[in-house]
Amino acid sequence: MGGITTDIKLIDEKGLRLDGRRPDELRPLKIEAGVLRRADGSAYVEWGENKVLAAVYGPRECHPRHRQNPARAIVQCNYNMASFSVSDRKRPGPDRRSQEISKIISEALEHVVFTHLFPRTSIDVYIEVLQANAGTRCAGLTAASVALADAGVPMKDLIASCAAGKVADTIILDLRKEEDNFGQADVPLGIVPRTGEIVLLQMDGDLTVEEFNTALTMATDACYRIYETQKDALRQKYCVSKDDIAGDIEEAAENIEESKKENELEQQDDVPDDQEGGQ
Amino acid sequence: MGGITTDIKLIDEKGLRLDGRRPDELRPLKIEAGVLRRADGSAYVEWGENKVLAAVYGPRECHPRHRQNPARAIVQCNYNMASFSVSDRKRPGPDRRSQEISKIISEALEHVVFTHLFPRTSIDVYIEVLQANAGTRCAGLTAASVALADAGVPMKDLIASCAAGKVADTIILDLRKEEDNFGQADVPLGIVPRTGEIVLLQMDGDLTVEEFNTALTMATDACYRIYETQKDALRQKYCVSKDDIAGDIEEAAENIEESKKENELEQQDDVPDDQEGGQ
Amino acid sequence: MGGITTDIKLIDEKGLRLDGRRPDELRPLKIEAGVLRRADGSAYVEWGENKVLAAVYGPRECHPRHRQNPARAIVQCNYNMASFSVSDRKRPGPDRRSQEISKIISEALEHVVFTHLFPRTSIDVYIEVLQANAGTRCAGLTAASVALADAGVPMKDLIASCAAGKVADTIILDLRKEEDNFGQADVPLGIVPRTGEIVLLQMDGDLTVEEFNTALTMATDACYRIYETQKDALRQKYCVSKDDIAGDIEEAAENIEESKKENELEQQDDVPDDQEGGQ
Amino acid sequence: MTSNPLSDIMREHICKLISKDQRQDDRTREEFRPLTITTGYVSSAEGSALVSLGNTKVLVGIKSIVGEPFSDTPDKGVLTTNAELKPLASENFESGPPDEESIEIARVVDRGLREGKAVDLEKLCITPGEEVWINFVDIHALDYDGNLFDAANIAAVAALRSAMIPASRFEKGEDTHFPMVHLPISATFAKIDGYLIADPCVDEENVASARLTVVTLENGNLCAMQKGLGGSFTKQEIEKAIELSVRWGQKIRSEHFSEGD
Amino acid sequence: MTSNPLSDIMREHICKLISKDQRQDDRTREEFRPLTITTGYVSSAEGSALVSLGNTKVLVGIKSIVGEPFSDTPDKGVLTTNAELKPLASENFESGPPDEESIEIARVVDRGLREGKAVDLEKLCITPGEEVWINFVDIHALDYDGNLFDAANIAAVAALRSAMIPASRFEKGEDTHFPMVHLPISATFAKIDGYLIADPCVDEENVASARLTVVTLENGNLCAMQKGLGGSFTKQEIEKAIELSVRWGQKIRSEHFSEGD
Amino acid sequence: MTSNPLSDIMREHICKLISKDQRQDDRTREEFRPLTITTGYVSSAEGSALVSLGNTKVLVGIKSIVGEPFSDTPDKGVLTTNAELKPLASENFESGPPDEESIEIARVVDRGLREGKAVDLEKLCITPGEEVWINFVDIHALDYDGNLFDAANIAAVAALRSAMIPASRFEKGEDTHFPMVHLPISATFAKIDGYLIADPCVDEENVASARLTVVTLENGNLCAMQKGLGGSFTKQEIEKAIELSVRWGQKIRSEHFSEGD
Repeated sequence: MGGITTDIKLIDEKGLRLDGRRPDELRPLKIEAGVLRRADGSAYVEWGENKVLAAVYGPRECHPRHRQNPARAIVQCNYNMASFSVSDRKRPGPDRRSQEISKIISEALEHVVFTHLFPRTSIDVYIEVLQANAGTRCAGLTAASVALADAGVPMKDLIASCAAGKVADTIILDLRKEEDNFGQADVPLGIVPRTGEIVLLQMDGDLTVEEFNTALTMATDACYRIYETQKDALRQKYCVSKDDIAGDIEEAAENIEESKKENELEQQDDVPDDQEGGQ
Repeated sequence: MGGITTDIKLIDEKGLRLDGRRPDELRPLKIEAGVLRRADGSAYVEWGENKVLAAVYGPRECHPRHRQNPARAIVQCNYNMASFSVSDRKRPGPDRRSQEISKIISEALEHVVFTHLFPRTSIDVYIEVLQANAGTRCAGLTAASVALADAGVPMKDLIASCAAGKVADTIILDLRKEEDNFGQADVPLGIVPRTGEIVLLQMDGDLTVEEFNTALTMATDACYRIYETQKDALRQKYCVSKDDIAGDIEEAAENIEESKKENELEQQDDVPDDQEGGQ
Repeated sequence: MGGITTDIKLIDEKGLRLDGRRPDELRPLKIEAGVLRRADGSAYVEWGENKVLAAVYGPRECHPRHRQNPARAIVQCNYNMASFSVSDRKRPGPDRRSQEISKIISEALEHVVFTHLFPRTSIDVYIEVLQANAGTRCAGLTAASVALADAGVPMKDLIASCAAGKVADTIILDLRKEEDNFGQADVPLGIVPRTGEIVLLQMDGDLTVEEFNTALTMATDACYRIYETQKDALRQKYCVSKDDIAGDIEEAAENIEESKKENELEQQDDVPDDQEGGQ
Repeated sequence: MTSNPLSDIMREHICKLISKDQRQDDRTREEFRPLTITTGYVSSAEGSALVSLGNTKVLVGIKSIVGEPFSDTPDKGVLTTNAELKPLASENFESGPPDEESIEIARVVDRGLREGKAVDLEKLCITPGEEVWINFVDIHALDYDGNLFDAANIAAVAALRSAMIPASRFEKGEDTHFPMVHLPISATFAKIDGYLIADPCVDEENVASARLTVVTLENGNLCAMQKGLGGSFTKQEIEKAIELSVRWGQKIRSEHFSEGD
Repeated sequence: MTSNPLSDIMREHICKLISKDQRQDDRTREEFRPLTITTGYVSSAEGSALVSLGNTKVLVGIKSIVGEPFSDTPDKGVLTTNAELKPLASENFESGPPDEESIEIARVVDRGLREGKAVDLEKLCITPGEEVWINFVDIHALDYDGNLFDAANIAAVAALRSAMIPASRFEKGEDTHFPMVHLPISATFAKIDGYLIADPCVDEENVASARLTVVTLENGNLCAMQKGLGGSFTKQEIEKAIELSVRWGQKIRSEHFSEGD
Repeated sequence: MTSNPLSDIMREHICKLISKDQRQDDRTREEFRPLTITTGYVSSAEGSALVSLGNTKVLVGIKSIVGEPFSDTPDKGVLTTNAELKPLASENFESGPPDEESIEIARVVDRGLREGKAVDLEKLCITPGEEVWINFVDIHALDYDGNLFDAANIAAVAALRSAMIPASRFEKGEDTHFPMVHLPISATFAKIDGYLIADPCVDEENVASARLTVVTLENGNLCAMQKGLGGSFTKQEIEKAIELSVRWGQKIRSEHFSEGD
């Protein structure tokens, strides 16, 4: 957590957040599968003010060779933030934070890919954060698993990912930037929805054990909602509009813009249902 | 172009330049082939205040392996400026400028080398700029093709290279440093003299299409003069003085010093002839 | 040498040094063999205020491959100072000094290892300076040869290493930090005790030829004393306490602490004898 | 680069089409692919543009900071261009520091902007000799189907044109538009089997022997040029390329950068 | 990572033991290895601690310099954590810049110290906005037998706790103790064959499917957590791990960091 | 390093010659190759020297800038020595950052200059604690036929001796000669088959077991020494090498660096 104090009221008298969300409300989320031509699979995620692109190449010959595993494929994720994705320009190239995120996302994805089917190969996942507003690792993991499915990589299930946290002594879902900077805790989570297995988990800040459990439950419930959006994106590409596979990212951006309000309304209805279903 | 304004009069009332040259006049040029013992081929070029050394190794096994081409040799040029070759010390190691120059020189040389004779190998060309005064990429390419010939690498032809440009609204040949810094345009050119093919071409500054065509013609003509000097250097080594192949670079420097004035006189006579012959 | 002038009196009226040593007196030295579990061989050296750890891995497959020698093993030493081993924090990673030291220690060790027995392999020696007070290259080489023996690598002999130097116009043995900083010369030496061969030698500062010869003799004599301590350390591990091979580095540190005074007394008796024996 | 049966067949196919003034995607030799420009794509940037040139997609973002001028231009802001050919965009691009290909693209885009005087750098000076705007033009290739040079150039021009100097964020007054003066537009050509073709796609690039990029200004003048690859051009081919470049530049400016836009 | 007969036998052996609540070194599943802490090991450091956790040995040294604060925290000192997995410590570690494994360890230790508010950073400010103490926590793995996370965390806490700010060396007054506030203690668990085990040794790490590190404070609160490796945890397993972590933290604090210590 | 028939024959040949006090190039064991020095070779440098030692050619250039002194020597200029073993000079040299061989050469040359007090660094101070001359001694190997140590040392000394401090360029007054005090000259020896030989060429280096460099001053004192390679020397060999080094140093100084020069 930023650990910086502020006068900003992160939760108002009505219990609502800076952007008007309820504590357990997600930011608007739109996912589109298959947005890039060249990659074997791809996905675009717009989640609040986050814009994230994921591309998959492989299974393909593993370079460098000494990383090859004779028994299975390795999943190599490369998470990168564009220099202009944040307010203060980020120096190009991997920093320690992005290397850590690349590692934990790789490990999470390895859990769902049937890696033993492709010995000695590598499955390369590239996550580009084009615009960032807290929660990019969850958005990246969410996008990456859709991209893997779009690439036709055999998987047990998708991974859905979302963070919960604590601001103004309240457990809330899906922190945006100010909530992350001035908040008290952040718990990014990634799960395999079909089994409920936890494949990504980090925590930082200050939480009692009870608060942590509440956050974990809240994030888990949200993952099930995200899972539905992921499946919709794949359905959209492979069933609904089979003859319109073109979908590129500007279109995605436009589509998303248009459906944002629609989405917000939808969500307010759907979410509670999903939440119950998820538990 | 430097794009810096100046009070210096780059062309005087008589139409002459800072160093007294006419617009279409080259700086004094001397080339010596075979100046290094260890390299398979080498050449030293002194061109105005530029001092450039080129060495060739190969065809030899290509490292790293993944760069090997099973059908032909690759030409890998490495252009480097010595830290002390310029007024403000240059940090050692490749910068973006020298990487770009290395690339375009490699590509130009590939055009004349019979690369298909040496599959899987690499022909390595090292260009060291010991003293720089504008025009080093042309001097480097000119030196490199003599060094390739000296190494006995089979080639269609040499490449001759020279720049034209614009200063004080006049199209001129072979810019020196002040003309480059305070000038309006620079057009480095490399051609295959026998065929007139253009293998290196860049341009920066501001030129009308007509001015560009004039500059191109002027630089092309000069390339034919340079070609003669290149051939002389090879004749000098392999015919004229067969029993004196020693020639090292200090000697070259001395020889050059001595023959500079001679050369300047010569040039004023020869150049126009050559110019006609070249067209 | 630091070459910095000082008011500190490096040799007092009685001819004694800052820490009370006579000119030809070593700092307390303790060596323990086999202090690390994971390494194939290891040694810990505490020498004055130097604390140095050496570990050996190999003979093992040589990486990178192009370094392999088909006729023999190569010895690759990596000397490293911990960032906190010196007063001003050292930036992590190899600097030019540590690369030079790594090279000369590798070369010295190659002389005593029967490298032809292990073609194509590499024997990797890692020296970590945990706390530094001048003389770490000698301490490192001394530790490394004990670690090689502990690893069971076949060797002609150990290498013993020690520096002599000059301060206040006096030739002295085994310089500590102030003597190195404000002294006049330093001569690190490494020898093969059985044959007297010199395998490591550097010098810097200002010495007449006679002074150099005196320093060389003084350092050589000291190497024989150090050799005894090296052999004791190996005896300690393999003979004296066969059933107590555990010895880890904290214990080493404690043992050393306890026996320091003992050692100082011992030394004052033993050293002159050794010195004679060594010649 | 290597020769294999499939690429030989592809080469044959492409050459045959070109000899009939046809292309894989139903273009003539001198035709460019459809272009779309989306500015303001990234709100965290001072300016940004997502450009599609056929299937090639490039995103450019501009970021500005306050810093010191170069000592030889104390009264001018600084423009720095970087290109990253991300492995996301093609199986042929690799992670790591920029390779010579991305460096060439960055430098050619940079040369076009600089020599074409796209931006009035003097208006990017805050206090001469002390504080100026340092502006980063970061080019990200997202989807690679050939001709990154032109996609990157157009995205850079569009991003700069849409950018606001973040003066308020740095407490240097009010945000203002970037001081754009000229719109240098690049046009790239490949030489295949003796024919000059405009705007090569990746399959065409793979069989091309030479490449030529020409950057032109509103008045039809040239401001930058770059020849690449191991082949050669004749003088006539270069003249032809210049003519097409001027026409393409005018078209882009009128269709995408007209005043009201 | 690869599969070979020997590692298969080792895996079988370890799993069999664990199913009977046994370990190679006579521990139960929930038991940690013996811990020893030697502070003041390196006199050239402002503080240092050599920690043995079973056969794993980690040395942490603290160095402080005077420098500028970050612009967004002008009144706070800086704490920087680096980990070097030296090839000295294991045949699996390589020379060179920190790899992703050392980066993960450094960041998890750093997160524990930072989020657990181990050090009062405001007390490390000399002149707000101008001079603060920049403190380097350098973690050196010396002998690797698994669970560097906990060994490094404890060594870092012990080194900081024993450190003196070198004010006199920098002519900033008298040396004072580091302003320690909390003692965040980390506990790491591995999942093997469906069982959760505490403090894995290297042979156990080699067969583990997942790893979980939990950092707790004196009051039983959580301040950092990190899941690693390609396996998964259930919610129940995480609850169990938290419970054991709180207990381990209290034990370490009372046995090694009690007041008089 | 590897053994092959050709190199075995070469070794045999060289050893046989040496045993008869002969060398490939008609030298005796203790003889150095002919030396030529061309100063002022590069006009863009403050000073430069091209040195040929037999067929080995090294170019050294000096560049100076104004900068801050080191904090522990506030009243002294800075001398920095770099060596680049360019692939131009030998098929065994590689592109890229300096390898351990170039680092060793740079450091031994540097040690000779520094310990031999070649330059009066106090005269390179402009304003104590604030501004001093930072001087770069850049060594470029151009043609490699062994013994770069001595060629580089002599080129560095000659370049410094011929250099002018570029005070006018930096508006710090008039240009003056570099404040040379001493001329430390290095002599390098190889041990082949038990014999000590002076100034090895590359074929001799390839079969040498050990190398010794000795740097001496005008008064016959020693200022630096470096033993290299996996072989050893006896005390007697070192004494012999010192004696020859002193003689070589005097010869170089009188033939190439006499007052009028």
